[in-house]
Amino acid sequence: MKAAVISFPGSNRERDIMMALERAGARPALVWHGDAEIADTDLIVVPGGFSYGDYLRCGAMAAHSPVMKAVNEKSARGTPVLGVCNGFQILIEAGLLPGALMRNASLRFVCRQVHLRVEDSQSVFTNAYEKGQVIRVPVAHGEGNYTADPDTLKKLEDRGLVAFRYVSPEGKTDPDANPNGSTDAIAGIFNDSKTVLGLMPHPEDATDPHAGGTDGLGMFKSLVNALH
Amino acid sequence: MKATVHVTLKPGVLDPQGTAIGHALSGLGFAGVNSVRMGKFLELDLAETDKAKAEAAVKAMCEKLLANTVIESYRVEIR
Amino acid sequence: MKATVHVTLKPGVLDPQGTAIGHALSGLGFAGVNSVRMGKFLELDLAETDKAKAEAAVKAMCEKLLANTVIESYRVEIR
Amino acid sequence: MIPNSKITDEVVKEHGLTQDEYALLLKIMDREPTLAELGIFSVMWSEHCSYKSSRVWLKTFPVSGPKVLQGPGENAGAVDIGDGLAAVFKIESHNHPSFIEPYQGAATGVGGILRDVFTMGARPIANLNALRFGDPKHPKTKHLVSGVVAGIGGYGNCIGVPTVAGETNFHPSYNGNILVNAMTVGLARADRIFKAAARGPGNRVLYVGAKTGRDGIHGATMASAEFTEESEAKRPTVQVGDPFTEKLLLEACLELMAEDAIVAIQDMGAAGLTSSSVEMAARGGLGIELNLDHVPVRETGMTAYEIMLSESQERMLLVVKPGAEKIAERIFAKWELDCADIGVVTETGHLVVKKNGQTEIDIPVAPLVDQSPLYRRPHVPSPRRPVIKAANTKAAEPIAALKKLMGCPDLASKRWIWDQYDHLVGNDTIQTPGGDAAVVRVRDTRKALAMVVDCTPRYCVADPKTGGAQAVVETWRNLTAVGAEPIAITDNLNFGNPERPEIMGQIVGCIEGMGEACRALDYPVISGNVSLYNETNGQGILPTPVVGGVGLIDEYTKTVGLGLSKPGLTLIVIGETKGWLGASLYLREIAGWEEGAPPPIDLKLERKTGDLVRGLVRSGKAAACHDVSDGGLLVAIAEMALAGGIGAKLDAPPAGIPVHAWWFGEDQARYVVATDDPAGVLEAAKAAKVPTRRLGESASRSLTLEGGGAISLDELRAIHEGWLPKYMS
Ligand SMILES: Nc1ncnc2c1ncn2[C@@H]1O[C@H](COP(=O)(O)OP(=O)(O)O)[C@@H](O)[C@H]1O
Ligand SMILES: [Mg+2]
Repeated sequence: MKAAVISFPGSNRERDIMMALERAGARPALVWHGDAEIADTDLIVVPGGFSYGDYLRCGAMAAHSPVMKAVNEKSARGTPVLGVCNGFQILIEAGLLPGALMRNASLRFVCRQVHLRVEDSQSVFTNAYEKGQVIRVPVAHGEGNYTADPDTLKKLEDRGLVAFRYVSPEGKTDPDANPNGSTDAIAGIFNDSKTVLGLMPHPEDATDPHAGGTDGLGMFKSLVNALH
Repeated sequence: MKATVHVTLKPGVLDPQGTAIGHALSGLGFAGVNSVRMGKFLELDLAETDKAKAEAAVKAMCEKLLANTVIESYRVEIR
Repeated sequence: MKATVHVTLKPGVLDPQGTAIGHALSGLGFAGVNSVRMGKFLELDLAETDKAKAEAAVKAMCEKLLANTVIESYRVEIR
Repeated sequence: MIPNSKITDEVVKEHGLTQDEYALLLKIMDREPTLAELGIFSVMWSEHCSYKSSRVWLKTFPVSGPKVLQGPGENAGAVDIGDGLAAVFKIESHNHPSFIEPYQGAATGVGGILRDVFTMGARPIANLNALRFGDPKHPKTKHLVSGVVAGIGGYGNCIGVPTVAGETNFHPSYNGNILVNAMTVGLARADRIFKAAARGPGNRVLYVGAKTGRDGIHGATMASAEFTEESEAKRPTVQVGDPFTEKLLLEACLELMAEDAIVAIQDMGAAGLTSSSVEMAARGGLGIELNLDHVPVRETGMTAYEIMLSESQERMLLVVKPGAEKIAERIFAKWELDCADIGVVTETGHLVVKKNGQTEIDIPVAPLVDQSPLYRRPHVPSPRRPVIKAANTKAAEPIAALKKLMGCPDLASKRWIWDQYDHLVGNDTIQTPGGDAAVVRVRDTRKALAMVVDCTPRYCVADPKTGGAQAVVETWRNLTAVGAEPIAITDNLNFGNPERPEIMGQIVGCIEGMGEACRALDYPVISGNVSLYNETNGQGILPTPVVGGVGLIDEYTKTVGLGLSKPGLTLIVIGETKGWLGASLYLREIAGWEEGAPPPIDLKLERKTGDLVRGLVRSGKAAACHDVSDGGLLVAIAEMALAGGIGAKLDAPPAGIPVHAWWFGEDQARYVVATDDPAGVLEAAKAAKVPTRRLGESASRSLTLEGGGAISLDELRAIHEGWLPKYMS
C-alpha cells in the first residue's frame, strides 16, 4: 500500500505517522505542500503539527495550500484521506469534514494518554478493531473541542459517522475521560462515505511497545488490510 | 486604505474561551458579568485606494480565509 | 449594558500571527496587502446599568485579565 | 564618523558601565565612542555576555574527557555517543524576562536554547526545564506559573520538540525573582558539528530569519541588572516569540548544513547582531564589516544603535563559502524566510558597521573581547551550620508525615505542568515525565539518551560546596537509576548580586563543590550559563546552581522505570541510611525549620553505589529503580507505588534509629530497587561492598508499615495529584 503524507510548514508528526505506516507494512512517501500534484497513491495522510503556527485558526492556512486541491480531487474520486490532530483541523477547514474544533474547554494544551471506544469497525480505517473495543492512545492538542450544529450532530449519530469517542478505561463516556470538552465525547468522525477520517488523538504514537504501546497499530493495519 | 475586520462566533455557537474568561472574571471578584464572547479583530493596511474595491477585496479575504463562515460571521469597515 | 473591548498589540511589538496571515493572503492571490495586525475583540454583557461605573469596571478587567498590558493596549466602549 | 551625541557620565551609567570600565573603553578606542559603540561595549561587557564576575571560577570546572567533542565556549557542548553521532546540549536562563512577561519570557527562553543547539548542526530531540517560583501564597505566583508553563509549552509544542522532564520548586526567596531555565538536547553527526568562528576574508555574511524590530533593546543589560520597582517600566523590552518561524529556521538551517556551504554560523541571542558578529570575528581572529542598509527590518527609521542591539528572535548569522550564497538563497526561499547579504569577513580585525554610507561603528574586536572586565570579587564563605541530631527533631507519625510531604508544593505531582507539554512528539520518548530521568531514543540505533535537571537550593544555602556537589550527584543518580551511563553536564548558575561578598561566597562554594563532583565522577561540564543579580530590593534568591545531566543507554529496551508493576517484588534499599534530617524537606515541612547542615556527600561512595545500581538495572535484576532524594525513603517508596499502581508492605525500621529519621532522612548515595531476584541483588551488593537492607515487598493497593499504620494508594494519589490542579484552579 502506498501512502502520501503531506508536509506543511509547521507539520511536526509526519515522521511519527510514516513510522507507524511502515510498522503496519505500508510504503509512505512525503509530499510537500507546495506541490500541485500527488503521485499515484492508495491513501493520503494529513499529519499533526502546527501548520502555519496554528495562527488565525488551526488548519485554516494549510487548507488553502496548493496541494489541498489535489487532495480534494483524489478524495472526490474515492482515495481514502486520514487527518490526525492538525490534519483533522485542516480537513475541517478544507470542507472535507463537517463541524469545528474549538479551544479545549480547559483552555490548556493537553498531552496525555486517553481511552477511545471504537464506534465503527466497518471502515477502511478501523476494520482491524472490534466495534466497542477500547484502545489507549495519546492526545496532544490545544484545540480539539469538537462541536457542530444540532443537525450535523444528529446526522453523524444517525448514520454511524462517529468513529471514536473518549471513554473511561472501562469504556464508559465520562466527563473526566474527555480531555477537551468535545460534544458527545467525539474524538473522530467520518465523512458520509467513510472514506475520510479525522481524529484528534494520535494512534501513530501508539504503535511501538517501548514508546506508548501498540493500541494504535490497528488503524494502520486496517488501512493495509483494506488497501494493500 | 485601512480596513478593520471583526470576526465573531455566530450566535448559538459555543464559545469555550468566552465562557472561561467569564469564569475567571468572577473568580477575580468582578460581579455582574452575564456573559463574555470572544472574537478576533484584524487591521489591514491596503494599497488599494478605491473604497468599494477595497471593501470587496476584504470581504473576499474573509470568505476565503479570515473567517470560518461555518461558525463565524464577519464585519468589514474601510477607512 | 453591553461593553466591547478591543485588545491590540502595542506598536512595535512583533505580531507573528498578523505576519503569517499577510503572507497567506498574498499566497492566495490577494495583492496589495501591506500589513496585517491581529487583535482580540470581546463583547461583555453586564448587569451594571450606570455607564460610568460599567466603563470603570471593564477597564479594571482589562488591566487585570483581558489585556496583557506589557505588550497589549485596549479600548473600551460601553453601549 | 558621525558626530558624537555627547556621552555624559549619566549616559555611561545608564549603559551599566562603571567609571573604570568606561576608562578602559576609552583606552581601547583611543577616542570618544559613538552612542552605538557605547551600546556595543555595554552589552558585550554586561554580566550576561562577559561573565565578568564568574569567569575566573568557571575556569576551574573540568571540561574535557574522552567523550567530549566540544566543551564550553561554543553555542552548545557536544559529546560522542558512538555510531558516528554526537549529543549536543546546553541550558539557558530566561529569568528576568519571564518575571516581567511570563508567557513570552519563557517562550523566547525555549526558542533561544533551541537555536543554540541547532546552530551546532544538531536536530533538537528533547527539551527540559527547571522552574523556581515564589511562595504559592504570594499574589503573583499563580499568574507566573500559569504564564511560564503555557509559554514553554506554546513554543516547544509548536516547534515539535518534546518537553520530557524538568523540576518545579516553590520558595519565598523567589517571590521577586523567579527562575526559568530551559535545556535542549540535540543529535548531530559527530563529524559535522558547526562552529561560530569566522574564516576566510572576503566570505559573505548572511542574515537569515525574522525581521529586526525594536524588541528587547537593552535586554542583555537588563538581565544583568538588579531589579528595582522601576525596572517594571522597562516593559517594552520584552520580546515576542514566533515558534512557527523558528521551526522554518530550524528546518532550513539543517537543510543548508547538509550542503557544503557554511563556514560559520551563530544564532542571534542576547545582544543580537552585536554579540553574534563580534563573537564570530573574535573566534576567527578576523574582522567583520556590516552594512545595516541590507538588514531586514520591520520598523521604519531604526538607528544603527537599535539594529545592532535589537533582540528580535528567530534570527541567525552565517558566513558562507564563496559562491554558496546561491544555495543559501534557494533553501531559505523554499522555507519562505528572509535571507540577506549584509556584510563580509575582513582582515582588519575590526567590527565596522555602516549605515546610509556612514561608518557608525568601528571597534577593534580583539580588545573588546579579550580585555573585557574580569572581576575576582571579594567573597566570604557561608557560615557553617550546626549538625542537627535526629533525636532532637520533632517525631511525627510516619503516615501523617508522608501525607503532608506528598502533598507539599515541592513534592506534589507536577502532572498539571507536563500535561501541557507535548512530551511524545517524535514517538521516541521511552520514559515520560514523572520518572527519575527522561529517556529518549536515538533514531535508527538501539541507543537512547537519558536526561534530567536537578538542584536542591536548600542544601546550597545551608552549605554551598555540599549543595553544589549534591546537584551534580543527584543528576548522576537519576541517570543511573534508569540504567544510563552519565556522560556530561550543562549547568545554569542562578544567584543573587555577586557584588555582595556573601553571595559571591555562595557562588564560589557551589562551583567548587560542582567541580569536585564532576571530577570524581568523570562527568565533565560541556556548556552552561550564568544568571546573577537575581535579587529584588536586596533580597537574593536561594543559591540555585541547576545541573542538567545527559547519559547514554546502549540498548533502549533495557531501561527501567520507577513504578512497582506487580505484587511480590522485594524492595531493597541500596546504600546506608543513618537518618540525616538537617536541611531536609521533613524538617522544613513538618517542623517548620529551615536549619542545619545538609547531608554530607561522599563521592567515592556515590560512584561505587551508582555503578552497582546501574549494573543491576542493565543486567535485568532490577524490575524498578528509584534514587532516594527529597523526602527520603518513604517518599521514594510512595512514588514507586503511585507510578506503578501497586502498594507495598514495609518492614519495621531497624533499632537504634528514630523511626521518622529512618523514613524521612535524606542521606545521600541511596537507591531503592524492586526485584524478582533479591538473592542476586544482595550478592552483587555484597561483592561491591555496598550496604543494603530489605525494606519489604510490593503488595496490594496500599502502603502498610509494620507497626506504623497504612494508607491506600487512592488516598495517597489524591493528595499527591491534587495540590497543583487545585492551586491553579
Ligand atoms: N517543569 C517540569 N516539566 C516537566 N517535568 C517536570 C517538571 N517539574 C517536574 N517534572 C517531573 O516531575 C518528576 C518529579 O520531579 P522531581 O521531584 O524534581 O524529581 P527528582 O526528585 O527525581 O529530582 C520528574 O519526572 C520531573 O521530570
Ligand atoms: Mg530522582
